[in-house]
Amino acid sequence: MQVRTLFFAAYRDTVGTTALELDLPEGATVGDLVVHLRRRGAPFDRLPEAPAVALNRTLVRGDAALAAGDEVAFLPPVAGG
Amino acid sequence: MQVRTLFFAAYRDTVGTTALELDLPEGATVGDLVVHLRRRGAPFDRLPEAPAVALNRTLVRGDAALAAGDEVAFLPPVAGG
Amino acid sequence: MSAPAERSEDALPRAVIVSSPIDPAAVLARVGHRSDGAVLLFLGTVRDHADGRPVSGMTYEAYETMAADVLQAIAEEAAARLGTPRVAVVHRVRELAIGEVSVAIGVSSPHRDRAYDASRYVIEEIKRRLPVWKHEHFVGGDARWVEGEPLVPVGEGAARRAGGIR
Amino acid sequence: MSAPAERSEDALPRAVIVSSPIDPAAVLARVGHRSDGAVLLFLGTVRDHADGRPVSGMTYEAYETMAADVLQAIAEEAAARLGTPRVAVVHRVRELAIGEVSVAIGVSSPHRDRAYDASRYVIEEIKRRLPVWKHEHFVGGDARWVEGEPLVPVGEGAARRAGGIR
Repeated sequence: MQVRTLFFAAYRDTVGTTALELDLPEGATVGDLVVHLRRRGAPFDRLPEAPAVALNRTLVRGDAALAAGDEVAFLPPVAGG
Repeated sequence: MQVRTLFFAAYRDTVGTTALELDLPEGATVGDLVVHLRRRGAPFDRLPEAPAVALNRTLVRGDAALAAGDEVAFLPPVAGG
Repeated sequence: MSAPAERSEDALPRAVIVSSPIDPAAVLARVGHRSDGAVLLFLGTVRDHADGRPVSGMTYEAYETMAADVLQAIAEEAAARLGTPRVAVVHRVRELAIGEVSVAIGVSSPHRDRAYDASRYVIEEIKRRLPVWKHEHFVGGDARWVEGEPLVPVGEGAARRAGGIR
Repeated sequence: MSAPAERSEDALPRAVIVSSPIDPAAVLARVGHRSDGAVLLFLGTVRDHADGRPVSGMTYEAYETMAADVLQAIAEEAAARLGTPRVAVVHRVRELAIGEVSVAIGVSSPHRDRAYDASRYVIEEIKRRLPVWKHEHFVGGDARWVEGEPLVPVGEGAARRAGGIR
């Protein structure tokens, strides 16, 4: 299944892209996606092992299940205000 | 010696005047002034025995000494803001 | 919003008692600075009710000469807590209508903790120390002096709390 | 100050992310009410220095769709604490110059305690939860991402704090 990953701020600088389409096996979780991505090697292996992730604009834990068409955003520590 | 007394808000309503010139003996204190005033009888005896008093625009205790020309203000509990 | 004033009137911290309407934007314009990250504006406004009864307006009476001194002292104490001189306070007296601004407090500082602390300090000290009294006009025609805080000379604390008229 | 908007845009509590300059007077105009005695406006502004170094400007990046949802949720939580719906929040993103307003928070309520509490709640939650990042431009040309707060899903607490890039 296809999911769309987004990278913001320092994470975008790290991976060198704002968005990436990924193909993952059915039943994959957010945690699986992170492992999958980091296994691609540089520069993705420079993302943290347990980054903050939003699934369809809501923060989730690593065990959250993915579905086709989901939007998965990697969020560095925030500094609004 | 002459001193000028001022009455504000509820105290003005009580005594029926905004200001009063008083003649006091040399060496009189703020406490003496209050006693002197209350001894005049109604309506002055309806002022509290120990009201908040400002001497020349500074809050003082009853033992503060008076001098000719002083301004002595009787201040009800305040409610600014 | 406010016309350019002479130097002494621009100097901060600055506190004034006025009888004309307060312009919140002018108070805001007095504070803020390139080195500040936090600006806070507090407005006290006249409410349309008190103790469950409808209110039609409020008259603020002040011992104006003393109130000006006390308000300036409060602004200076707040500036010391704040760590910047950027404190501007305006308190209005005389007749006020419902919704009108009775007091405006502007502060700014590099960090927000101190801005909130200083703003709160000013309003609490105003309520505790400013020689101002509120005459509340109820719909229907009667009026009363709003119950207040007994003034206490510096250093006396709560032990000697002057009583109201009994 | 703001043009009349359709009903849904006037409804409070109201939080928006914008890229154009914030008008503090318009935010102030959205709050305040006949039954309120306290109005509070907080402004966050871009400072000209950080860690002792001169700063020339700031770029705010946001995950805009999520940030709009989170900011509205924060405004609604603040309104619940406040006891009135009168909470208006505007956060600006993209390029900001020194002294410009990055966030404006307006609240009003019958009593000041809750106004201060709600105002503070909004800014603290923004710093903790809003998916926004600041790129600080130093005088001289270099820039850095301002160190932030790790986001934590609701109910996880501090135990699982996502680390930054190591």
